[in-house]
Amino acid sequence: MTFEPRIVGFLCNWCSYTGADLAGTSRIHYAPNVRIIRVMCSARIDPTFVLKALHDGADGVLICGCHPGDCHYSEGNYKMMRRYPLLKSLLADYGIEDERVRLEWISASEGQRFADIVNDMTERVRALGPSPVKAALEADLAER
Amino acid sequence: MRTGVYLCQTGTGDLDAVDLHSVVNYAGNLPNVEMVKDLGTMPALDIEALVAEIRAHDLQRVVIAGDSPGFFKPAFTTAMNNAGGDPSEVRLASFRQHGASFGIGTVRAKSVLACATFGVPYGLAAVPDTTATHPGTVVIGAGIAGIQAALEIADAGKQVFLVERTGTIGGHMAMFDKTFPTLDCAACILTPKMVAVGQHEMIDLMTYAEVEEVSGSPGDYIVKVRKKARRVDVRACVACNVCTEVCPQRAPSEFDSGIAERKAIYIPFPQAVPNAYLVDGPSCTYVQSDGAKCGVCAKKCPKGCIDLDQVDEIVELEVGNVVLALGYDVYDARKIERYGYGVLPNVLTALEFERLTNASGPTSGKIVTKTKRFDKRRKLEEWVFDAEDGAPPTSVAIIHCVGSRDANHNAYCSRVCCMYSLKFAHLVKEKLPDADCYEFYIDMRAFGKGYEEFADRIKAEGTFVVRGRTAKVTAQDGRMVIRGEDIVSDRMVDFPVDMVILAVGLVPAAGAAELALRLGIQTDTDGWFSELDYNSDPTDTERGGIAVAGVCQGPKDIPDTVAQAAAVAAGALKSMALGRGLDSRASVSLSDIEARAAELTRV
Amino acid sequence: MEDLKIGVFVCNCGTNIAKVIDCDAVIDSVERLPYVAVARTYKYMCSDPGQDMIQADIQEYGLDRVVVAACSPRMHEPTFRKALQKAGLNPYFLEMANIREQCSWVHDDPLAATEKAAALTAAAVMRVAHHEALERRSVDMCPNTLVIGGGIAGMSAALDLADAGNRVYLVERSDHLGGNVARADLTAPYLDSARDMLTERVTRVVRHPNIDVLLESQVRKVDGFVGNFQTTIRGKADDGAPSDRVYDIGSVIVCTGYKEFDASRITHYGYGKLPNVVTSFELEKMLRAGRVTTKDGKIPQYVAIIHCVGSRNLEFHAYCSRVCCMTALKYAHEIKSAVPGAYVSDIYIDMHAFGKGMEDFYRRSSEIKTLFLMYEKNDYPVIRKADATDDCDMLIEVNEILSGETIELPADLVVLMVGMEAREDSAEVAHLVNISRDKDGWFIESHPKLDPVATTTDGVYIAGACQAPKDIPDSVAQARAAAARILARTARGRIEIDAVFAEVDEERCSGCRMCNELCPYVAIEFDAETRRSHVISALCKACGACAAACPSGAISARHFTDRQIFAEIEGVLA
Amino acid sequence: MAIRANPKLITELEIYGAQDVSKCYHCGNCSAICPFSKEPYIFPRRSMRSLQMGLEAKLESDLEPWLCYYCGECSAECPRDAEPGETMMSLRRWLTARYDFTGIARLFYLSAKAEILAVILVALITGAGFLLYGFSQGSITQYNGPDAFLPASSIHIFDWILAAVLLALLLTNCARMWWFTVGRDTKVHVPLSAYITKIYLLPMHFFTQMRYARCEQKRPWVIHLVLMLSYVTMLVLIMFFLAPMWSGPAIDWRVHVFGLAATAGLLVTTIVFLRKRLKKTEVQYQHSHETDWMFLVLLIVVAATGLMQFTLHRVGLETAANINYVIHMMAVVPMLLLEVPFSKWSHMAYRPLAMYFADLKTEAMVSKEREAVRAPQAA
Repeated sequence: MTFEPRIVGFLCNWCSYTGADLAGTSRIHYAPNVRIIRVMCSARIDPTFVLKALHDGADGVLICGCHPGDCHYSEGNYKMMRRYPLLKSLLADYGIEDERVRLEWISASEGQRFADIVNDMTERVRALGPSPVKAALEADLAER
Repeated sequence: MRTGVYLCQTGTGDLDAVDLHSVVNYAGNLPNVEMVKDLGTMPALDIEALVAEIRAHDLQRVVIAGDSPGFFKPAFTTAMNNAGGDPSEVRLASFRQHGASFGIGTVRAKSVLACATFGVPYGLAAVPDTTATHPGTVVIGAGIAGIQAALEIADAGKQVFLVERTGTIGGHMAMFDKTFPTLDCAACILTPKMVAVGQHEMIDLMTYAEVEEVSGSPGDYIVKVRKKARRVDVRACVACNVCTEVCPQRAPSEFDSGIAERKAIYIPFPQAVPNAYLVDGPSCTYVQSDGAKCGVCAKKCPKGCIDLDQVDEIVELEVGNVVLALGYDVYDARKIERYGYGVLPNVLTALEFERLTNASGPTSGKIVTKTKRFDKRRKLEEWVFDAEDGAPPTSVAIIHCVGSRDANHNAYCSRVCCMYSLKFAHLVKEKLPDADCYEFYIDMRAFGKGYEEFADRIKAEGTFVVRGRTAKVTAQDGRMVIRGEDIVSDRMVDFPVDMVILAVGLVPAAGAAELALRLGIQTDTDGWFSELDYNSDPTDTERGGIAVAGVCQGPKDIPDTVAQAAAVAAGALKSMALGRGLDSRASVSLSDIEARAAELTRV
Repeated sequence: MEDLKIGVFVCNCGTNIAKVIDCDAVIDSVERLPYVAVARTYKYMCSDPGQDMIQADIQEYGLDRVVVAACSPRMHEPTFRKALQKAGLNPYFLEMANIREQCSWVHDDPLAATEKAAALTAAAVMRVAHHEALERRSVDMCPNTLVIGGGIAGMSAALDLADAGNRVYLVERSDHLGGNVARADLTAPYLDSARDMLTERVTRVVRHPNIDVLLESQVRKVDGFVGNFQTTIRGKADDGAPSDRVYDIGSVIVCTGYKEFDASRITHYGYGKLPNVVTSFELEKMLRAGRVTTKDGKIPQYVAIIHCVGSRNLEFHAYCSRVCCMTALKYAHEIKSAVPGAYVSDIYIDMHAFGKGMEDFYRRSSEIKTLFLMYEKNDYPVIRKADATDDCDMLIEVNEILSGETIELPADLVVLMVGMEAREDSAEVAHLVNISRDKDGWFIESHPKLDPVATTTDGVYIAGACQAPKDIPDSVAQARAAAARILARTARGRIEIDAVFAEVDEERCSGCRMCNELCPYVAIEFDAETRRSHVISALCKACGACAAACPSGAISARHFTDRQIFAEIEGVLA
Repeated sequence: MAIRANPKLITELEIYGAQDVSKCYHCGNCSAICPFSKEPYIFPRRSMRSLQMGLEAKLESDLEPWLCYYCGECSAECPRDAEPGETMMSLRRWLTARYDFTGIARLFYLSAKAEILAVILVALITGAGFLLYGFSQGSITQYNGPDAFLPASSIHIFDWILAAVLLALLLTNCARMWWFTVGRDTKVHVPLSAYITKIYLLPMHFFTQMRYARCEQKRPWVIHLVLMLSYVTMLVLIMFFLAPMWSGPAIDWRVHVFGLAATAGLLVTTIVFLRKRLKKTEVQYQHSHETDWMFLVLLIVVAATGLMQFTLHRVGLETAANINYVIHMMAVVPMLLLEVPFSKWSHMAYRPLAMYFADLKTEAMVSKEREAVRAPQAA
């Protein structure tokens, strides 16, 4: 059977989460692999959340916020934008593939876009296979 | 003070209700008035003659009375100065400014004139008494203006009845994709407000309802509202969509401004508030057949919240304040045959494009031209938008001032078209970078905060901004040819395009005129509601406790609308804070005004 | 953690959820989770029987946490929170799992959908275990308001507030009220009397028992937070010596207006050198005095009006000053009236006749034979002295767009329509009340469409031309809007503060002050003594940016704590 | 080089009928609607612009006013009611005055009185002259024969003299027109050869008025064409075919057919135009200048008396015929002497000329551009 990746999605309450709801109300179907966690603003997303998710067995992490300029808190998404490259470089050091963690801007009217992104990411992560973190941890356990 | 009164009219027709003759006679009997002279309409004023007259009567004050006397003031000020008098003693008695273009014309004109001769501002002398004011407020129309006004008042813990004609709140703004100049998405801004309204404990939301009648007096109005039969229990409905799936009847979707279809039972759009369905009588088989046919939705509804036999219901609301936020309709582009709207399939109105480019629209935001398709049900060929089959346009023309700034249509400027047209250009360029995009304009009215910068940005993005209005759109081998003059580069425009977007102007909402009549408030010559004073009181009206917000008072963009809607709340909250609000201006009698004016001159 | 009792309620939403998701399977999977005391499904949880069921179970099983797996929390969270409240439970002990919009409606494979629904529900269960009881608090709202600026906007706001019975301190730098409007004689587009309007306003303001007009005064300091500010105002006392006084206020409205552009900065116009080149305000003076003449007292035959002086260009200000076009047309009419037979020309870029009555006013201006010449942005007309042989004093060279010709226009008097500029003290004022300015120095509203009068500092509002160029009606509307905001709060007497906001654990705070800079609402204050930061909950909007950024993890965002989100992560991946 | 604006010109043009030009806000609608508006001759907007700013020299050298047939579309669709069509008409009147070196045209346009007086004066002189001459020659009761009141032969000589004078006046004005519009234009040089090779355009424009046919409504073109052709037919008949008729006893029936047809054409079209101007239902007939009336009145009188003339002497009322003829001449002479060179009628000559010049200039410009393109390649 094909590998079904597990992806954790952190969505800001005002644009992205509403956009995801719109995908639902518009009955736009997409891959069931993303599990959504709601935060008030993408600026709330602490890099440790991402690490935690990967540690606990997520194969990928999707971060969504309002489009630049749209932030409900005027510039929270810019804060995320600045934080993101640091996070990526950190992950790179851990040897985690670039495509496993992804930042996207989704507005409240972009239900379709949200669905497309979820599908696309699911495929990419599926192609990558299970997260190396998981394997590493298991190996680690085996040693003890 | 020895005062001379001159009557001068600009002849703008504002004064049909005023008996100038009796005004002249009245002026003659006012204290201190040495002379009264009617100079008629658009007099060519000879300043030297005026100087002589001022000297002859040794006038210390000159009052110019008329529909818009300001147009003659500088001549008199100069004359006064040349005659050695005090130029600041030239006073205006503007009948138009103070609402003499109304039933009470003559009396109003007299009182305005009286104040001017006393040298007292009319607004200071003609202050109506306060009346006990009921704490409730009814807001008519739930577009962004109505929503804002309702929230502002309700947040103060005051009861608001929000009456909306359609099945959902949100108005035109809910249909938009992006909003200029920040390009943030309309839904992101609006939906939180809509949800807030839907959940606000102080707002009694009445959608699919219309105001039948408003009776009573300032501070204590009885508003009769007809709750049209929605045929769906709003509270019970969970928007599960089963009814729509089974419904056999289709009709053009109002929310998608007709470029897509909806069922006879439908929800205007996914984020509608209330998030519940409604049955559109005219397109419903069951309703049209008086219950003989169909009715399948009612049978299939899992919560049994559909009652197809429901009838209209009349409710009476007792309120102290009435807020008018009727909004607008767009100009009917069919009236301008030269643009071929309704004949040429790919000539769109602004609202149609707004839906076409909207991510939640029928093509989920894909900009395509219409494709021909045979409708089996109706047995006819029709042009429809199809995200799959539709080809993206290689060139798009946007025509400004459609129905605006035109003596043959609407003479006024619709204020928002320039900017939303520029926004369209941006959206086209964003989604179809290779497509050519042309803007044909007369004046680029980018006046607001960040607008001019936005206009510059659009030009930088490669949109061809052509000064010169196109006069014709004609079909030519599958495409359309537009003809116009490119004034700046001294050329004739004569080339083919695939899509034409008409920047249609704004017109007063259907029924606004009747409502104004019923409420006893004035409208201007274009049909927009008249404010109490253009400058100092842009939100109140002649009638106490009745205020106007948003476009129904005159075309406005969203920021200006929101500001004005909030301003309306100030008036309402003021009256609630004291439990008393101002009476109608007409309630102040001429004699009272004379007395007050005289008194004010003493202190 | 003490022994919790969690109730899980899975909604079928008719068939909306049940059609795709096996709700019983979801129940089975969550029943095994710790603390779950009861788990049920029901057709419509949001319906009254559904809510009754929840309340009944809370009583029966003594539940202290509730999870509802149903539609989007954006739809029914308030509904279920009310239900908990009715059952005597803190409303924040609720967590919803969105298994409709984000599950049953978007997935067709029942197995996968059910698995996801179970995971989301589990996450909710594990999260809710860490929920804390939160109370909506409220702070006092002082009904007094400080209005900075005695122009038309400031006076309008003051009157609305005072009429409603609130005290207003109206602070004005100069020795009189009226601001820039006081310099005008008539207003566009109806040529109504500006003077009458102002007299009416000023009279009402100075006579109003609830308004303290503080002329020749300046705001020195504004401390505190929404509803509870103190302001120090330096004014001249009766003896003339300046004195500081402190006032308690609940809100501030900034209406500091604008200043006119200095025309001499544009060399092409020779303002200051050519005697008969005047600014719009200088012409206004002439009109008020009834003496429209050249410097040497002659009656001008040719009058030229140049638009967009300092506005809409690269060198000075990119923005449009919004009012000049109509004012220029007003002058065209006034000059034709004051000097019959004069030839008036308007040299413009675009005619911004956008508002009510304005297009008609433009038409009228053409009808009285005003000559309109159009020039390109940044391609300034050039004014030079005419030769002795010419029948005019000056000649204006314009690259006229509508004809494509370079035109030489005769003029005896040239009027420069100077644009609006942010006042030089705007930075000072912004710092004083803690609001931000855009690149042009205008104050920034909290949101151009959602909230054009509020600022990022709660309780501080802006109105009139200090936010961006505006004409009188728009300024008045904005001023009244600001007043409405304040009235809404004073009407309630207290300000409700959302229970969800950030908190600083002062034990762990290192006093690095990183959060102070980060907060867009300046809600985090640094206490110099304790060398710790703390959150002014009244100002916090709960975005959580600070919590994410705090290097020592001292800041926690209520209801979105690290612990809660970690639990949720564990849940979705369990 | 900058051009001096003259804000006063717009007031001067009011007398020529341009009342609303100041209302124009330059949206370009009129130019876009006009079927003739084509580079390099884009109008009416540009002409309105030059007029608003008082660019006299430019207006004087413009051919555009003559390229407009006043179909009225632009005025009907104008968003500001600025009457572009009427403005072009007024400019034609103004140009007619400009081309005319005598200043008579200007006088006529500026004062209706002057025109009427002049017409009456010339009419009276003509009448008096013919009567004196007639009585000196024969008896008023005699129409033909040796004792004829007005002998055909001498009348015919008079016709030729009149024609000569008329031609002289017209030609000088046309020459001035050429100088203003083509001759002194430094930007475009029209080679002599072009004048000759393209000469056929002149008669073509004159007789077919094919451009007019491109207007949206066709009727005005037809009526206009009929009037024009009838007029010319009459002229030709009188100048070249009347003589043999008088001399020879046998009357050539073809001449009569043409003559009657032309007269009918004149009468019908003139009446049509008169009705339009009175009814004012169509834009282009709403603003009539005094000269327009004079033009039509004279024309109808000439046509009517001409027809009467034809019948009277055939039914043998010779005295009446003679008197009628004098009246006929009293209309003909002022018409030819005053109206044709100095007033509305001159457009018969100016318009085809303008189109001929326009074509030549366009040609010249195109070839000049071609040169410009070729030049760098050569280099």
